[in-house]
Amino acid sequence: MTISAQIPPRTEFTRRRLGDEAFITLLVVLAAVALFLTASLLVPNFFQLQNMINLVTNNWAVISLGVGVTFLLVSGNFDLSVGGVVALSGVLSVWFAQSAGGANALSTGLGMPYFLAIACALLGAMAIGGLNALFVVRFGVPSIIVTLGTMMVARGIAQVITHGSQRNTNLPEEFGVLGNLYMFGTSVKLPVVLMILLILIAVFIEKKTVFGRKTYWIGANAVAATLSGIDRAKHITYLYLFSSAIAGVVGILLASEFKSGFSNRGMLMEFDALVIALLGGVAIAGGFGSVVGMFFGAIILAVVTSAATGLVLSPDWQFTLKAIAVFLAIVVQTWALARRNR
Amino acid sequence: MSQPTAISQGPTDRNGRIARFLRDYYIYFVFVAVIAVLSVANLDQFTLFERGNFLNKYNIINILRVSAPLITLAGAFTLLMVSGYIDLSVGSAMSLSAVVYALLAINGVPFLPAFVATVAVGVVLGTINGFLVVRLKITPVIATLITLSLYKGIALLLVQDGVSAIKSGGGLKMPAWFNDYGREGVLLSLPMAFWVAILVTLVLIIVQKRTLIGKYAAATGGNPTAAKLSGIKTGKIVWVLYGIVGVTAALAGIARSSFMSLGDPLSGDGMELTVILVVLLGGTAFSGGEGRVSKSFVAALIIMSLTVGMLTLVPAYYQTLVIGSALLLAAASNHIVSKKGKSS
Amino acid sequence: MDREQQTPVLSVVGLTKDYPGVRAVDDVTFSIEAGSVHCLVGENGAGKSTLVKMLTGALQPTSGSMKVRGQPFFPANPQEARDGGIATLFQEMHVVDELTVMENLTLGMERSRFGFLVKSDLDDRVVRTLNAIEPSIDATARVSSLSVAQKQIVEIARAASSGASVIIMDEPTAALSEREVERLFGVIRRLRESDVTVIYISHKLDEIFQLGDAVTVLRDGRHIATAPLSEIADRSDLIRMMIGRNVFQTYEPRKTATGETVLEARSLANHLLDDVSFDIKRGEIVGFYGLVGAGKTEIARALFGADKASGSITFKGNPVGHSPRQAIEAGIALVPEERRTQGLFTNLSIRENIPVMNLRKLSDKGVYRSSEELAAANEYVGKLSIATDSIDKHTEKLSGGNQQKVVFAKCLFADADLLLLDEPTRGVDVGAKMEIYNIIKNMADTGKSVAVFSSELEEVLGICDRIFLLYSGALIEEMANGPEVDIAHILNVVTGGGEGAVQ
Amino acid sequence: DDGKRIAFFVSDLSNVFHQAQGAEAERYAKEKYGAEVVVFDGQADSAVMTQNIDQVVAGGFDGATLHIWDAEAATPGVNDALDQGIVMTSFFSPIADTGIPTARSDEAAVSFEMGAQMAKAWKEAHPDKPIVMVQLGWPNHTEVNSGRTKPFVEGVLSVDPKAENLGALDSSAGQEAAKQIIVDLLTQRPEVNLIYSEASNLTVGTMAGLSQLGRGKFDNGKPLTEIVASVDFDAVEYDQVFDPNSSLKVSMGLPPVETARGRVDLIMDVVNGKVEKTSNVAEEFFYKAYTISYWTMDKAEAKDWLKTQFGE
Ligand SMILES: Nc1ncnc2c1ncn2[C@@H]1O[C@H](COP(=O)(O)OP(=O)(O)OP(=O)(O)O)[C@@H](O)[C@H]1O
Ligand SMILES: Nc1ncnc2c1ncn2[C@@H]1O[C@H](COP(=O)(O)OP(=O)(O)OP(=O)(O)O)[C@@H](O)[C@H]1O
Ligand SMILES: [Mg+2]
Ligand SMILES: [Mg+2]
Repeated sequence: MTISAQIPPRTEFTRRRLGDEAFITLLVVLAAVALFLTASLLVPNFFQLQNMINLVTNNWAVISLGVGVTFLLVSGNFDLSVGGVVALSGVLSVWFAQSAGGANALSTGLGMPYFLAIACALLGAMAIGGLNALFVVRFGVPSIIVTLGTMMVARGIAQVITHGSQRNTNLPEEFGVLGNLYMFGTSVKLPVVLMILLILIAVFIEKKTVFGRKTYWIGANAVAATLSGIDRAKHITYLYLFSSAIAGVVGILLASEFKSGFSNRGMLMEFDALVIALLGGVAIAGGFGSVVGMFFGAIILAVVTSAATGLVLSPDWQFTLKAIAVFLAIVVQTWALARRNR
Repeated sequence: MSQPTAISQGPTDRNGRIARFLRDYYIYFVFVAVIAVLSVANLDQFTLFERGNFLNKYNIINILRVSAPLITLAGAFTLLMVSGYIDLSVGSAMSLSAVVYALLAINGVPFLPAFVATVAVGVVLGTINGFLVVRLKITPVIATLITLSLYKGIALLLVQDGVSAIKSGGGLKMPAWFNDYGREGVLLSLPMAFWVAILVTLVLIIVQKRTLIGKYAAATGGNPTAAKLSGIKTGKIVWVLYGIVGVTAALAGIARSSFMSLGDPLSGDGMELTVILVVLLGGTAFSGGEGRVSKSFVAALIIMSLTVGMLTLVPAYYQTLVIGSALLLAAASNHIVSKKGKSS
Repeated sequence: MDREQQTPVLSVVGLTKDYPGVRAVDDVTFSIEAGSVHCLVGENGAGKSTLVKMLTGALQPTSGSMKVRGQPFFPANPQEARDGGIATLFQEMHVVDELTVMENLTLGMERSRFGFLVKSDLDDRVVRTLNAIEPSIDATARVSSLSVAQKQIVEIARAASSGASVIIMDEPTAALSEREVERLFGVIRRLRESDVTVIYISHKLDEIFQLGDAVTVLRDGRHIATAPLSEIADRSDLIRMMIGRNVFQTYEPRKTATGETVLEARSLANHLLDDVSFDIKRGEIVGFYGLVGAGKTEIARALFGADKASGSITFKGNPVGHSPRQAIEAGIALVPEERRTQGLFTNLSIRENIPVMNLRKLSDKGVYRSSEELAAANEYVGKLSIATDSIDKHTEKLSGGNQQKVVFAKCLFADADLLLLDEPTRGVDVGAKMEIYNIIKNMADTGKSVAVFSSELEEVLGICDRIFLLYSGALIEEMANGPEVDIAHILNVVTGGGEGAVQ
Repeated sequence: DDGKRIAFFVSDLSNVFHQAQGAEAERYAKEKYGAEVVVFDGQADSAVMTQNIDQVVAGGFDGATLHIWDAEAATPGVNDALDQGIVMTSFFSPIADTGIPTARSDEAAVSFEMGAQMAKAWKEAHPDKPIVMVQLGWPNHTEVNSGRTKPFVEGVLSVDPKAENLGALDSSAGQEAAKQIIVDLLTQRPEVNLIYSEASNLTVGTMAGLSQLGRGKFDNGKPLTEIVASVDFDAVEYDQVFDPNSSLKVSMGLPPVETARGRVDLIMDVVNGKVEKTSNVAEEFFYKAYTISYWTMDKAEAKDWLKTQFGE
């Protein structure tokens, strides 16, 4: 028998290879670009700046929601309530702002000054976030059940307030301003600018702050995170409040843009937000993913819808095309990640 | 030799047993409570079993009849979720099956062959899901969102442009028998579709309790690595379960299609959410491992009773709020109770 | 034994397994005789678990071949391995919480007819085996209600009753205390008598000498030696083969510290604890010793604020015990019992694991400083000799012992004044154990306090200044450590025979 | 009499028209007949509509006025109800096989007229620019197709047979979808100039999309880039249709008050024996749909119409 006496030499590690997350994000970006170029070949007039801008401006709402949803997913929690919150805050802002003496129930509101009305509507939205946090953190109910429930509760309240329909009369002049404010003399509106700001802030939080890090740790292993001194309850509560606040603002802006509080607004948006996050490489089990990935996940879907519209395809084809595009994007991701980690 | 120390039978044991009892049977209490509330809700206007009140024959028949698709789906969906997987495409698979079944029927294929062929289509749809998830290793949520879109797209493509569903017209006529399966009372005034739903549920209860598939599904959902290292072919189990869900989606599609006398490519829209609602209400763990077919069955009855029962009681726009609140309350009480049961 | 030597029950030739960047098993050749207990030893990351996984079909070798009773053997999955007569108890916990004990015991081995489960003699056999090791476990109970050790026992019972002719056990006793270990040995010996071969992996060398017939030593993935244990002179001989140098294997108790009291626990009680009070002094190492379920983990968790307990806990004069966050801020850190579920972020890299308990040190007004994270990771990987090719390696892919070191590093990084170590060296090899003991001692020498919660008496006696003996959630006796401690007395106390026992 | 119980079906309560209809029916039935009206929401879902029919029997109703998208699906339920002696009538779609009386509104004529008016206006202003039209709505919906999409296209073609029709785009997801589609479509196909937005909530999205692209404007009654038509004229559309600088110029006025009363009256007429319960060829009663148009109706008249029909 041979016994070698040397101890393996220690090496200092400094170089960091491209992390899995950056890798996936890069892939998603490439997939989005490739899809855009393909569409440009197939659809007349597709390759133009305005069309690229549309991809973003058309989807500001769902991308904004995606930010909150992504953070929660990374922390290992779902938020399916955002679509409902969009409807709720929009309806509330209208109801609060409608003047008091209307001809019928749906044209009679509380007559609050506009800014008080939207502040209260935002509070209403965040109450749903608080409810999410309460059930998830305090009662330990799985987030998917909770947020499915609060989604229905939020939309349900909106439906009760609008009798299942909408409120759009008796509104003060300034109600339509925020959602229709053109910025810097371009065709870009305030909501889109806010979305871009939100993304920048989110990326900073995600990459550079302790708060962002904690989100990953909680998502990777909630028990270990708690035992490592991270206040999980507080963190998850912040995330839910954060997500519902975003959804609340989105709802208020949409209500302002369309000058109506519509109880079916944002229907299925929670799913769109989930899909773009997953498409952007966020792991459904938590602990992995990025806001930038989510953003480009949204772009992938937007390219498909936009191209289908340009071709005036019937909805039947739209569904099929969307399925194929998502399938390809996901297969490439899964395959590339597996190869890399083999 | 001294008594081993490990399991301490504390004074909390009795509380624990009560808690466990509550946990195991809570869904039945919820059911009874819902029925009771709905039955007394408009006693001021109608007496207990009178037409107009909840507990009248017609109402009960209606509820059970329209519950058939949901009941059919809930059991298989429960098993799939117990194994830690999910199928968001059930609604679309159901729509596609409804369209296929109606297409066959309207083109002169007799009942039995049309029925069998549609079920076969269901198997194929489920198998495709299984393939994406097991072979291509795509996250179940994504994989089945893809097929949700795909199956719906195909269902829409199978229906002519400018028409909403497969129905009589353009020289074709739905055969007279088409409506019987989903509507015509065969036993206790309830149609075949309902009895098939019951049969499916019973079979799945047995599958869950008495067969390898049932046990392996729980193992796969509870601890996939352990299951694999124990020599269980988890991929195969999952694949089979997706197949079963596909079959039930087809059965649900046939029931719905027959009930409505048409092949509507949107008839299953949103069904995935309803089924998830039901299965979660029944106490199935989203993360897998836990869940009972029988409880999902009761949960399906609860949801359908609520939706139908409320129709004449309150304006329709209260429905979402009531069901959402019910889900939250049920889930919270279930989890609080079951946690008590565990910590004892 | 000579006649059996012609057809070894199992042999491997040139077996190699590559992971990206690592050769975990490198050209290993040896064979195992039938009806023997064959031990597999080596440092953390030596490749033992990887070797086992290849034998059982959980992993496919990169190259090389295996033979069972002379027949080529290439299991594609654990089922095939079991059909070939090889059953395994894997290193990491593999029970299904949602199933009952009984269902777990038969998992994957059920008898069935047309897919329906049927009763069989297997059911009796598994229960008999379970009772032989730990009769208190109720076969109808849900596994989720069992403690870590009880789960481990369920797994052992399952492997032992599988009816296989070769049973592999990867660190079965890591979570067990003396008493269960003894019972387990009884079971293993009985298996050997009925001509079953047991491949036994453990870092507890005493067990190797107690139980083994032959031993194979691995180092850095390479085969160093295979020899009958009778040919191995003593522990140090074996250790030298394992790590290529000598380590001191006797533990010198330190002189007892006399600093001021830093932690005071008074009348802790909850559903597992019964009026527990004690003090911990500055610069002191205290040990908590007791059987499985005696309440060690529970005390550690209560001190750390992870579980609620009535009574009072003060640390340096301030009340603690409400939340882990509060504990960490006050200067207490915990190495939890179960590294994979409670300690590690397995999907994250080593570098991302280490800083989590001391974010203040790495941040500036909430902004995180990644460069210091890198420095910290490098420092601790070096300090604790964590065997890895990159600090960006996911901790999932580290060997068991190295994972434990990462958890340890995480806690050291917290710069705590009181370290609570729950089974700190579980799954750690002898060399690393020494390193960890040295770290513990150094910390105490610099005025920090350490509490060790361990089910290894050797460990407690080796490093602790004072020892608390626990039985059934109660603190029965406190004793100073020293050369004249009475081991028989200790064992008597922790099994419930102590005179001070109160109810 | 002792107060009848009437089930009043609407296809989708989230639509303002149906909302107003339901409210008026409740009020009117109580006032005129002392009857109780329960509104059933079809939730824009055929399956729900079909299930609801069976509740007419179970819910102890004396009569029902249905609004069902698929007549075939409704037939068995209607027959069951008739067997129980319940009065059944239908709205919008005849349930032919059952022979129950039907109240219909003549949407097709209005759609045709709107198409013709728009085409004429465009040709007048831009004789050199060929007409390119598109519809936003429910491309696969049988009734929408026959009452809105098809006649609209025919109306346009009746003026300019060379007009190009891009077809109908699916906007069933609502106003945000409509907006998105308009933005995408007009970026890639800026030449589109006649847009039929087949529901008022979609029109909100359509107009928002147009404004985002810097379009949607008229120059003092002259079309610049496109002309838009809508359905379900309401208070919000009133301002735009009669604004000489907005490109929304025509809308189909469905009169909720008139319709609600008509539907209730029809049921009561059957109850009181004035109309046959069933007849071999189902009896049809037409209710008027109005063409509210910048070109053919004056502002005061439109205001008046709104007042009588929405009670504002
Ligand atoms: N999935 C994996 N990917 C990459 N490397 C791995 C993987 N699993 C194990 N390794 C590496 O293979 C080597 C051998 O690991 P193995 O688990 O076999 O060690 P071991 O001898 O069982 O150690 P211990 O006593 O600590 O359990 C280690 O260097 C480890 O980092
Ligand atoms: N008899 C038991 N029944 C249920 N759970 C138990 C039991 N014993 C222990 N546990 C669980 O396991 C954990 C450890 O318990 P405890 O502190 O009593 O054990 P210990 O002395 O650390 O022994 P070991 O860790 O070796 O099991 C506790 O958190 C407890 O929830
Ligand atoms: Mg190992
Ligand atoms: Mg312990």
